[in-house]
Amino acid sequence: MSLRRRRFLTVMFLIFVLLLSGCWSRREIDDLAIVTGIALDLGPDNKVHMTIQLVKPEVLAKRAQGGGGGGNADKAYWLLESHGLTFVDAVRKFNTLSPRQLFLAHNVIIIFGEDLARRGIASTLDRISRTKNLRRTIWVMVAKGKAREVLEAELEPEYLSAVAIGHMIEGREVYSQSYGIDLKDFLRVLTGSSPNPVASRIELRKEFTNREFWEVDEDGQGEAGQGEEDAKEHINKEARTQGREQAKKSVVLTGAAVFKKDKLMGWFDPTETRGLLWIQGKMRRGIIIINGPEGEKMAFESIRSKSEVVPKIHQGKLIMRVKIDEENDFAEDMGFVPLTPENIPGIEKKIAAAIQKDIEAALRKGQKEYKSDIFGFGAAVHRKYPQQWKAIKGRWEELFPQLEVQVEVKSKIRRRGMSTEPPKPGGKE
Amino acid sequence: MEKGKITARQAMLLIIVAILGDGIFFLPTFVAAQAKTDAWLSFLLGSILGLLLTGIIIKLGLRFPDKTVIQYSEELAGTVVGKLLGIWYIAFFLVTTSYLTREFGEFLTTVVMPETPILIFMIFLSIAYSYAVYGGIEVMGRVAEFLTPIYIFLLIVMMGLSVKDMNLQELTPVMGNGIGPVIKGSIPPFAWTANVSAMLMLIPFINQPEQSKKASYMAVGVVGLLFVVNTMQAIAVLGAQEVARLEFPFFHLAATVRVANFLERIDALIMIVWVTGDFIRACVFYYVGLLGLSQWLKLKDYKPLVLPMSLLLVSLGIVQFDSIMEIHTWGGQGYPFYALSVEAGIPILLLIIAWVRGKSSRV
Amino acid sequence: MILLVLVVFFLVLWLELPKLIRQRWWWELAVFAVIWALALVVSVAQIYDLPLPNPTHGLEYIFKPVSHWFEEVLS
Amino acid sequence: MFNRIFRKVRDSIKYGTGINVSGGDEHQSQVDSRLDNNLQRLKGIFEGCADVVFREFSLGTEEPVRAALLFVEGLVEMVAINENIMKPLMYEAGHRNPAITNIFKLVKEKALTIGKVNETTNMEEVVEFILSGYAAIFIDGSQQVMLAHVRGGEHRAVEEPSSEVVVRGPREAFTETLHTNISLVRRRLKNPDLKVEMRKVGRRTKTDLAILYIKGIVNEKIIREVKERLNRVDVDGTVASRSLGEIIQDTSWTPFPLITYTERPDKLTAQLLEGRVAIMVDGTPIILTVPVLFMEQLQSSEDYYEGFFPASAIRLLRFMAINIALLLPSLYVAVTTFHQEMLPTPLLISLAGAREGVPFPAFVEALVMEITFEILREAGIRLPRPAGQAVSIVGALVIGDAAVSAGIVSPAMVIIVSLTGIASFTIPGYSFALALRLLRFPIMFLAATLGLFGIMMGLIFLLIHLVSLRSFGMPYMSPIAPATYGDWKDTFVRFPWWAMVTRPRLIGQKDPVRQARGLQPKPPDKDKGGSGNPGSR
Repeated sequence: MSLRRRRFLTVMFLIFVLLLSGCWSRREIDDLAIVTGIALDLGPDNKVHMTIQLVKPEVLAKRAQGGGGGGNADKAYWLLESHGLTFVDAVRKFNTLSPRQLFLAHNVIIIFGEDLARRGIASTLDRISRTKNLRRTIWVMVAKGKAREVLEAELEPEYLSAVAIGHMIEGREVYSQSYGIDLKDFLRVLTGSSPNPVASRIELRKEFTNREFWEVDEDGQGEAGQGEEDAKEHINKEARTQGREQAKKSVVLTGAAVFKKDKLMGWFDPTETRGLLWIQGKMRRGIIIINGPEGEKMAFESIRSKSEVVPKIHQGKLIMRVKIDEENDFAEDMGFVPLTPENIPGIEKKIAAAIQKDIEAALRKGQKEYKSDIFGFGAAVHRKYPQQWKAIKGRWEELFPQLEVQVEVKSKIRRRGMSTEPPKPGGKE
Repeated sequence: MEKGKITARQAMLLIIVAILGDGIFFLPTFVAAQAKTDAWLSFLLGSILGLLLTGIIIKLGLRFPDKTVIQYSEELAGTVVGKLLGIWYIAFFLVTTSYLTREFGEFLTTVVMPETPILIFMIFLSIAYSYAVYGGIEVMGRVAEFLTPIYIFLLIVMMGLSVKDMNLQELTPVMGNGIGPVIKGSIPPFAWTANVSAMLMLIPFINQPEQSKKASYMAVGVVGLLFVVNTMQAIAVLGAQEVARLEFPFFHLAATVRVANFLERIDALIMIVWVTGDFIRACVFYYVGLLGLSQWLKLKDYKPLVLPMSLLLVSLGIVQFDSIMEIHTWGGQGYPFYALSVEAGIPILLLIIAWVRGKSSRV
Repeated sequence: MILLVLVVFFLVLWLELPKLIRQRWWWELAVFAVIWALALVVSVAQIYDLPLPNPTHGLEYIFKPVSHWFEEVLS
Repeated sequence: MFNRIFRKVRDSIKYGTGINVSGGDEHQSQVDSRLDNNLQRLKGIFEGCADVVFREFSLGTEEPVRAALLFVEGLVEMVAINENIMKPLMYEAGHRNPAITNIFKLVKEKALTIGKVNETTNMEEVVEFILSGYAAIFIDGSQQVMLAHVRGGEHRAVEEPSSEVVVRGPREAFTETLHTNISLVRRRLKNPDLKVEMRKVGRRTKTDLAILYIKGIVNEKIIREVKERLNRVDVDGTVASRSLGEIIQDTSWTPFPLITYTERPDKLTAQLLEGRVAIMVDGTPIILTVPVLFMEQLQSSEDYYEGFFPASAIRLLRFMAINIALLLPSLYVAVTTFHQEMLPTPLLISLAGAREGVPFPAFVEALVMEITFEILREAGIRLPRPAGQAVSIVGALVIGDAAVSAGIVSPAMVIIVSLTGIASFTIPGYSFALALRLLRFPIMFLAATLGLFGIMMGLIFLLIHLVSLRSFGMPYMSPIAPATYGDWKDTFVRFPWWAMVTRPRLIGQKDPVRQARGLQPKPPDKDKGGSGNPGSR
């Protein structure tokens, strides 16, 4: 248009050229070492021992093209280990070990070793949350034993164990015997008024045996929970389908790791985990097995649940009321009892009782043994009675183990699947 | 000097982004640090105060629908006081532009490209707003008309995507610590919504000045709504303590989005929101400051000043702060009061004088 | 660095000066020159790490007490 | 600065004033009454012009009057010359009484069987008319010259449009002949309000030019602006409409077309009806229309020949296509070199695997491929049609495949580049598509250095540039910014025709309503029968 405009454009162009001569943050996609999993253990001298799983994209690309004959020769990942005084120190040290630049944004899981978790992880978490590229959607888990071993697990048909574990956590809701939490929620709980988070528990099975994978070593309950039995069955089935050559390392994702503040207190077994999930309202779907009217086993699948934690001050005493509303599908019947409107209320009561048992197991361990308010009772009090909370906040750790908890469970049976009655041999008379 | 005219709607869109621009990124941290779970109440209160201030600003502006505040402040308050008020007003807008330029770079170096020198971002932003301001108010109005809907749409999409991560119980207890923290926390949002005082300079360029009333109320209303919803969401998803702890809560809000294993990590899109928002905000502030300055000095045109002033602002932006910690401390504590002394103080003072002396250009 | 800065500054000069002179806007030219020189001084001082008065600190000096007073009133 | 140099250069070139007839003497430019003098002068003027025919003959038989016929071979219809001029003049005029004093009047009124005959006494005008295809008849003793309209000769017939193809819709395209073109429009607009103003442009070429508009709809400000700008044009000659367009458009400092060029009479008619002004240049089938808006570049005449749902969907598709054409390579470069976290993990891994061993950075890869693609496309256009297709298809396939298997580029890049190329073909406005193809490169450059931030900044600069553009006073980005929501009915989507009651606000503001309201189809009214729409306003 005018002379000025042209000059303006010329100047802009010149400035661009001057500015664009450098490309600061550039890195080519094939120069990246894509990290999919991080494992943190306690190393010697209280250092952080860090293991990362890195993807070999070329191997995966070859597999995708179908060539390469079998493709079992190369692993799709490699592991790197380093020590550092701090998390960042360890991360940066990888650059002395890897020809490619570490790229953390696609990380799926972060696994803490048991020893490190017991020592406390707050400082590590601080560094993680400062790191630009580490997402808050990564899953936080604690390994029973060494964390680095978990990354070595092989989970067919996935090539990357970390990604596979991520999928396992996402699929946990079908069975609901394990806990899953991402970094964002972990931090939210840790900074909230009941700063006692729970993380997933993961364990490496070095070899498959028919032996029970869950060792009831910690409280030695005589009566195994229903869920546990279930889990056993599940594993058996798995063993049958996967064939005999199950000598590979695989992992189990059950139970939960219970923290108090940022320190690991101990483990929840599947039953207790389910109890915790019921209380927190995070239960999605799970199998409940009861003894039916004729003594046979009946299985129900819980499909929907709602929980409410209501603190009440009754005659100057704080009482927690946990109310649970839950709906079931009839899943399986070992006997041949048809469900009728007459026997349903009785069965529903039995389901409620089974759930209550789960919850009580969780409360027993969490409240009495670990004395860790993972259930968020403190936060509930804070919400409902902010003024009183100020007074008892300091003493909460002493108050909590003595807290009276009332559990109310309401169960409903809604549907019965695709058939009306079990297939009784010989048919119905 | 400025022959262009904009519509009231364009002015509204300019003002909306001029407030939201960096506010939606920075403010939740400042506010949550004070009011914790009640941060959203603080935003509500701040926005209501902002609406009250809008009433005052519009009353004053419509008394002189064909003049800018720089022009009538002398008429109202006398030459000396008027000039002083004028420069106080102008300096605020120019200084804020300089802050913005710095902030813009800080965000991008922190979040997107840590290796790139901050100066690059600042220079790019300053070229962009210089170019737009050079084009005049009409160009800015049209840019806003084009970008603001996209901007708001993106904001809403990002908020919508993180709805499923919300834990509404994080929002309770409501006013657990009484109303004190809420009021304390409402100062920064009020200071931001008070940016509507840029209207004092824009009213004479709106083709139907009467409509500026509706436009300003709408702008502050929309902003208030978005502020409140955004803060509620940030707290519900991340927890109040985390919001107070995080450098850019809105960024993390978007970073937690996870839809069907496909739509993940949309945080780079946050950059689009940030860049458009800060760009328009800087445009408005720079334009108001520069036009004000040239009217204050009785220049014939503001355009010759565009480039040297942007050089000055960029270099000042570097000088003003040593670190992002300083920006945050100043932004959360000192700046809101400074802003309010200009944005609320000047219009209230002038309106009182106008009432007392019974002056208006509309006889 | 200093060279780059000078190039940018003189580019600005080259862009704006001819028009100002052609139109004989002397007062505008004066304002332009003052701002330009100020910017140059600040940038050059910045590059050579010379001590500069920080306007933010000035403002902080005024408004910090207000902030503290406010804090005390409401806590 | 450039301006100054240019001005100097321009002033240093002294133009000829075109046809030098008079030699500066005023009365010399008058036609002489003596035929010999006239012929001598004309022979001097047309010296070396072998295509100018001088035919001398006599009128009548008894007392012959000498006469001469001048025309340019090839520009005239020879049949008309032979049958309608020579024959009557040589035979019939002779049978009349030669004693009639005004032989000139006699010839004109009784002899010539030509529809359009002008008279003049000005020699310059005579020369001009001869050159534009008239036959000049000189009669000895008469100062007046008859100019018979016998224009004709060889030219291209009306054919199908080649650059703006539609599946359904009229198959006519403009030709090189101005009068044919005007008639193509006139046939569609049988209305005295369609005004056609003729003028000439070009000192040497004397190109005919027609300004078409519909009085009563067109915004007078625009028509005044067009005339003013055309008056300003002082060039040696204009061969193509584009060169004229570049002189009269608002600014040349933009890659975007500020004038539309069309070769479709139906499109032109529709544009005239919206209140636009058309400028036709003789000798080119491409017609200029002004003012033009950004969004119009995405509209094809096809949209109006399809139903409203498909047409709207296709329009939205094109909208996507321009984004792809402009941004896709830049986004690819930015995402793969700066924002890898944005990609889903499996995609990232497969992209990284595919790039394994590619020696160039993604930006260079993209640049090389894009430039190769542009070269192929250019070659495809320049070559004869059958060869051109072979070159573009085979070239793209072979080079793409070879480059991938040689490991020079990654397969993903080939996909990106071809997608970009194909997307840019969907844009109806050819000049607009060119602009986008051009702008792709600076944005790619920004993306390669600053990632998404660079793209954002590039787009913001582009936006500021676009909103500050004007086409004959109309904001280029209207109706988006400044927004006139009433006009959105024909912007992103195309509403059914009955809903488009008003013309585009800014252009056709003089007579905003274009059709009756309530034309939408209704079920037949049982009481009255028929839909009962008043046909007129």
